[in-house]
Amino acid sequence: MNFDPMKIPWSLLGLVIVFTIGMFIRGIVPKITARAGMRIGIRFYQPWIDLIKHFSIQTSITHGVMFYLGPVFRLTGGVSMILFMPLIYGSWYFSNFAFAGDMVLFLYMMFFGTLGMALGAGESGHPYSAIGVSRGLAQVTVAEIPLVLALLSVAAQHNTLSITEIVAAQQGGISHWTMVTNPVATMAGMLALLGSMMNSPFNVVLAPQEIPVGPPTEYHGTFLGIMNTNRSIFPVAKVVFFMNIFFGGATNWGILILKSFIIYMWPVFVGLVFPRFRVDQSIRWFLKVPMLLGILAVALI
Amino acid sequence: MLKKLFALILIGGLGLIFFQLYNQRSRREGLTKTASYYTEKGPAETRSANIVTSVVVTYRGLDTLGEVTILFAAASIIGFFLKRSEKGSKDKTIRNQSSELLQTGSMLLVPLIFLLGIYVFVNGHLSPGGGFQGGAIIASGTVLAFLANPSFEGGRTLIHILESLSGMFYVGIGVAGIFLAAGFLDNRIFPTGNVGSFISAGAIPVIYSIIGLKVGAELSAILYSLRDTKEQQ
Amino acid sequence: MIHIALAGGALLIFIGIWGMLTKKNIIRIIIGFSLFDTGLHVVLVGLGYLKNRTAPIVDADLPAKAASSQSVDPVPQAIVLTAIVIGLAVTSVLLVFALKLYQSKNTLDINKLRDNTND
Amino acid sequence: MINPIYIVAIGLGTAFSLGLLRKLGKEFSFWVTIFALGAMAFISGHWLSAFLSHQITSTVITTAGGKAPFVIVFNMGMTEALFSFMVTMGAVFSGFYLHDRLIESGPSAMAVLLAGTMGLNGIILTGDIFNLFVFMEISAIATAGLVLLVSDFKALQAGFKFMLASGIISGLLLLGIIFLYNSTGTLNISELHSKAGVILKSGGVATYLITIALLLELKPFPANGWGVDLYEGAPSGVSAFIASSSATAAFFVFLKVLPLGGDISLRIAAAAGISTFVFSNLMALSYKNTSRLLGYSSIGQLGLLVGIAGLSKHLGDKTLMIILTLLGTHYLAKAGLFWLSGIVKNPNTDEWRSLRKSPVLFAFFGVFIFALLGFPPFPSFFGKWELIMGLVATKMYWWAGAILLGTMFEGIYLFRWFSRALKLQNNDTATPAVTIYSILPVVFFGFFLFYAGYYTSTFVPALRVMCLAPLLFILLLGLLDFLPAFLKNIISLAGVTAYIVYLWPHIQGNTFKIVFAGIFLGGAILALIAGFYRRGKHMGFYPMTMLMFLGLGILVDASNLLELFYGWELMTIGSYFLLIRGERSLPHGLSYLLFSLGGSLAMLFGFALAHASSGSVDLSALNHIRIMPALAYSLMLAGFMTKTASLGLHIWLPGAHGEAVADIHFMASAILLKAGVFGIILVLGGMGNTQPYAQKILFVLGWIGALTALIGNIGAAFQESAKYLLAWSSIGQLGYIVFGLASMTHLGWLAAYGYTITHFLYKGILFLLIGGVAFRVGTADMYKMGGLIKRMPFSFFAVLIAIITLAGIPPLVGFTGKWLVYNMILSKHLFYQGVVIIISGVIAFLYLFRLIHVIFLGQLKDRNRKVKEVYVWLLIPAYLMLTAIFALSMFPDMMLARLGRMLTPSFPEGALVWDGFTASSRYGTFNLQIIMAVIGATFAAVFLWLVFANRKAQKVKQFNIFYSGEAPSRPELTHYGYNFFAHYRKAVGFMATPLVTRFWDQLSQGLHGLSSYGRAIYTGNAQSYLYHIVAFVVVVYLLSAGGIS
Repeated sequence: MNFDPMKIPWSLLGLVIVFTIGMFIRGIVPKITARAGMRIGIRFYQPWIDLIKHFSIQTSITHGVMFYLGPVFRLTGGVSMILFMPLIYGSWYFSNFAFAGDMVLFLYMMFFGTLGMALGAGESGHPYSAIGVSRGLAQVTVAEIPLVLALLSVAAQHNTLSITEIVAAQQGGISHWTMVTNPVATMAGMLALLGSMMNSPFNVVLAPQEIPVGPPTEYHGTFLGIMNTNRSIFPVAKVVFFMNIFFGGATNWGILILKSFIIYMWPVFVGLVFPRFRVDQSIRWFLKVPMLLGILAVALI
Repeated sequence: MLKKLFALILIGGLGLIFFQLYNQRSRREGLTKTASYYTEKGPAETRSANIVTSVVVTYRGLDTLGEVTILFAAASIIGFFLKRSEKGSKDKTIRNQSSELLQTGSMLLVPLIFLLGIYVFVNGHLSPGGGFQGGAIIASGTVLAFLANPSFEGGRTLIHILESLSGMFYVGIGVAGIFLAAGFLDNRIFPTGNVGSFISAGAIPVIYSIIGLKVGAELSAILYSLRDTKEQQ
Repeated sequence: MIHIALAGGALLIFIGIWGMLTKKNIIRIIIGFSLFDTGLHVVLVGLGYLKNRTAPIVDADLPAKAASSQSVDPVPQAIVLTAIVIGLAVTSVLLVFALKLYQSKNTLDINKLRDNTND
Repeated sequence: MINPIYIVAIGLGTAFSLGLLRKLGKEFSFWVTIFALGAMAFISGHWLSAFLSHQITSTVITTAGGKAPFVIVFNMGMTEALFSFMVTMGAVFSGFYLHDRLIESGPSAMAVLLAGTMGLNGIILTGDIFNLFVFMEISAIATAGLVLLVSDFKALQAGFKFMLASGIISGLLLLGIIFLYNSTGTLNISELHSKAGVILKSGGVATYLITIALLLELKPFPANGWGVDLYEGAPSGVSAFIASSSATAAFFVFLKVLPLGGDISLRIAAAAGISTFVFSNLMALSYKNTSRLLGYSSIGQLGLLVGIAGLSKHLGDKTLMIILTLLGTHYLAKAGLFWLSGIVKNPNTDEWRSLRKSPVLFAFFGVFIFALLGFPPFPSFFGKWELIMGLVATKMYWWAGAILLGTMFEGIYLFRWFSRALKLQNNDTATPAVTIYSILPVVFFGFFLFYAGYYTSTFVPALRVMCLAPLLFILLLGLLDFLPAFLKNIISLAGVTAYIVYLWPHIQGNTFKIVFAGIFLGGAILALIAGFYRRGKHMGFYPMTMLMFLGLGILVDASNLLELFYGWELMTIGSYFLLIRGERSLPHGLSYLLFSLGGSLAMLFGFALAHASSGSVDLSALNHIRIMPALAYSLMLAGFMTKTASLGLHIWLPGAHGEAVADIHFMASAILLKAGVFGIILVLGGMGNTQPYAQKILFVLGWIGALTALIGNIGAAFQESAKYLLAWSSIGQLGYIVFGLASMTHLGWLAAYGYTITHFLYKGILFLLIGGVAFRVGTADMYKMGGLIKRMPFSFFAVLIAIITLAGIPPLVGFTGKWLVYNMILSKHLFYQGVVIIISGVIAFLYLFRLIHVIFLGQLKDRNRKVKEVYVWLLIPAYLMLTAIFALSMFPDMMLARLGRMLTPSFPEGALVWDGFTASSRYGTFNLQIIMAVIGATFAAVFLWLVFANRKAQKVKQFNIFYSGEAPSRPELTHYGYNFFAHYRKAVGFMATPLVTRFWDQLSQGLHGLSSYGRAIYTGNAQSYLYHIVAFVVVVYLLSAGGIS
């Protein structure tokens, strides 16, 4: 398949929709968690307000080129992930640039933003940034194990790495979904998802409630605005990816919103129930049940 | 004790080897091919009445040259070894002089012993005996001289000159064989004469005399070196 | 005759080796070597002996023509002559070594005459 | 022709006359002695040259004018002439060397030397077995005499033991001789040879006694305590004489008499010889006294030769060549080493560091050591090669294995000695005092080793002359070593360029060779460009660098296994001397050398099996080996994997590379390791994947690759030193390559090749620049750096790109490697290994981020505020490689499609299909250009937006950060860098436990324990040694009694 310039506007439209979904979810989720904690919580449009605020603050500080580029890398990573993702199955308009790559591209694209972000944060010179990165990297190395095993299992099951083709193979009812045809892989994958969604018990990387730790420590104003934009895109991209791999994909925007919302809520709910792990604890945890499930998933192919 | 037991076992093992050796030996009635050649052709070729001498000096002359060399090497080693390690102590050991009678008597005997030695080696091609036997007799004369007079110093230089000269002559005669006769140490560089006469067998008596002198000189040199060793208290 | 010579030679060899392997005093060890050597010489000569034959010297009793049929083997005799001298030289060098060893360590015990400075 | 009897006549005549010349002074006597020895050497030399030019044939020279069997004869043939020449030349030079001692001891000592040399010549020339005995006694007594040139107790007791032992031995010999005469009726050796039937009937035991006595003269294990003590106790010049001349003669006579005993003697010789070789070298492990080491080594070498003589039936007409090369090398090298030990004086191995103060002598020290161990270009290399080839071809596997094991033992102590001397501090030692007398023999023998190597190689048809030409160039560089570094750099560049020009027509059209030639020689050019940053002279660097690169060049150019091995060994030597240049690289350099040696011995055995099954040494011999293929391929793989530092064989790498400086690190990691990949590709290409054994090997290999990647990357994450980090990272990266190759699929090999190329590029950048940074900062410890992006922006950018490529993050070319691995895993269902590989890739992020963050980001330290950008000479090659990365990222098909075309003939299935820039496999697709366009456009858009929104942003000071109201004032407090992954270590640190290191340590301790245990034999007690001798005679007799008629 070759590049068609008409893809560009449609892809951008898809991006905007995804972004909107992301902003929406990010408004709803704190509300739900607050309610679960017997609090009132924020307004669901609070993320929009924050975003406008961040972008309207004129920052006049930079720590250097890499610091400057960090958020750029971050957002580029998130946006590219959407652009390489077939959002709506069967739709030419919203299949984006999926033909340029496959599952492997997606997996490695995830690191593009992470690495750039980490580097940018690094240049700020703040030790907490570096500590956060170090924790995040350590955690991701093990969270990837069940994920990779699960994905290999699914790819072997469908004999393809192409996301589009995996979705195609799941059409025709729930009984064709990977969730049903390969439940062990799905379980392993979903457990792996917990590790990358920055929710408790695996959110020591950012440690959101205490002193600001993690890559964004030194970022503010427009920089933070860009990163916040990414926060509405990147998780959705991941969720959509899981939806495509395990839950039959989506044939229209409604299904997409529904499925991605449900998948998004899974780590949120887990986070509500379980307290936070230290990094070494979470590493050990991933090396137990999730990894065994992953191995089982591969073994059953 | 264990060591001795092991030694016994080992000797037993050697005994086994020797026994096999003994069993395997060929029980010949006549001479070997080589020996037959020596006994048949030896007297004719070398004109030496003593076949053993012809073998020792001519056919297997290189052995003999080697053997002289060994003696020479031993004497040299003992010489430089003892001399060098004694270097530190210049003081001469004072030895008790023996009685006048003994000294005089020995002075009488020593030349006679030397004469006997010379007789033995010049007749080596005719009778049992030869250079080594003669040389050994000469050296026994030196022993007597030392025993009778521990500070005996006579002939030291002569010994060294003899040692060198006789060796060089030996080699020289051997080389002469290449030019004048059929090969190294060939005895036919001189007229060979008749078997049994005193002047016969070509170079054999000459070589045997040289050997006699050489052996006598070497052994005496060893005796000198040993005599010069300082006593340890 | 030959058996006696060979057996005697072998016995001397064994005694010599016994001395070399068991005696502590190096002078005795050298004597052992000397015995060993002598035993060899006896065996050498004994092996060349042939029954009812005479020394290989041509004279009135042994005409040159009869030499090969009536004399003993001259080769071992020639060899033993050389061997004896060699043995003498070796023994003399050994004795000088013994002398020097004694002078440097004041003992003749072979167990004490070794170099313990090996690392 | 001059009658060889004059050798005897001159020797003896001069010896006898020295007594008369006493008056003329000792110096005069000395020169007369040397002159006489020279004349003796001239006689045999002149026979030798006549034989070599085929003017004459072997001659028998009779004495006493009689007929041949009845008088003593001298035989003069080619071998006799050669051995006699060697013996006498050894005496000439040892005599020359012993000048001071001979003068001290006087003419008698000189006469002893002359007599001894004459005796050795007689041993070689004589054709009479009793005469042989006489000559042996002469040389024995002379040897005992020469030992006494020094008069310390050590020499005394050594000489005494020697006399006693040789007394017993010659007694047994005499007994054997007389009984053999009794049964055969002759003493003439040629005649004896023709009487095999008689001997068989009635001379078996007698022959046994003769054989065993001559064997005992060669000091077989364990009846050799007296021999070792002799080597140790004798003055070094005399030891040299014993090791070279006496041993040569003794071996020759053994060779001459051995056939008398028939098969059983051959078997005894083989068993006794080889076990002597193995055990002497094992025993030597626990000693530090150099004379003793050399003694064990000499005994071992002679044992090897005896063993070869015993195996001569299997080696056929190659026997002589093998024996001559090994003996010749031993002769030259051992004499040289003993002479050197006399110069160094202190017998402790560590004290040889003082020798470094005379670099020429030290260079020869190295030459001798490497020659002894059979490295090219020395003769023993060819001998060792033919030996193992011959043994394996005749199914003598155990013998071959034992010989290789013994060589390994020998390598351990010789290399330990050498490398300690090379690296230990020597400020406190005095410069060794040398005189013309001590230095000339060493230099002469050292140069002659090279010549002998060249001469031998002219007899080896498999070795083309182009394998030798580079050595001349290196020699030239060695001679020009006094020039400043930049001139030598230019010369080296010219040399590499010339070699490329030569090589190009040979490899044109062969993608496989072009890839590796590009890495090796292109890498050489880059490394040499980087080399311009060096100031001063940099002695010794360039010859060794070129040795490595040209060795690598020969490796690529190799048309057969011998050339391959030749290049491999040259490269090993060169690289060792590069790696050892680091400050604390002593133990690591040593372990590199030992692993390399072990690896090349394993390879040698593998090659021999290949040769045995195909009958040729062509590279095609590697295809489908039929004889013990599993063993053959495993050994070859193990050999090559010592260079790729695969798991189990990797422990040398971190230290060796971690201590190297920038451009050496680049050569060692980015280039050198690929030599192993080259070899593995050859082997796997030959092995194929159809046979059951091949599948087993590939399975294991795949796991080794995967676990290597894992352990390497985890290891890298925990390093504090940037260089060690990169070194561990190399281990991991090579693991990917091994894994890819082990899959034996199109995609796997494509990935492996891709990794080989890209690893060269990105690791090249990292090694050069990180090395350069470490050089500027003065430390490789990352936590001492920080914030260097401000000082070194160009380095930062290049490192950043390299890291992105390494991590496999799109859109750069590294991604293709990851993508290929995924596809390969799916196609072969290698899920478990695959996950390990993939996760290793993720773990790579840990150390990559740490590397760039802790060095370039974070807080700039006060002491680094003034550091300059990395040398421009390091940046130039780095940016060249950076350009290559970008080019490959834009046009990955340039690399991958071409490689694919190369692989299709061998792996037709599952090839990557290219449609424009879209590559697709059975499972997926990628189009790196579209990916790059999308990412690039997004990046540009976001960036422009940010620039617009942030147009007023200004740079702020370093400490202008949010820090809980505190104002941090010291960068050390706010730079998070030390123990960066503490939590990770807590969780998975157990995987970084150095189990493999422990394994090798234990093995080494075990070996040394065994060796010390064996020391119980060597009590130093003369009487015990007599026991051993007698016991040896009895036990060997009993063991072989059935065979002795």
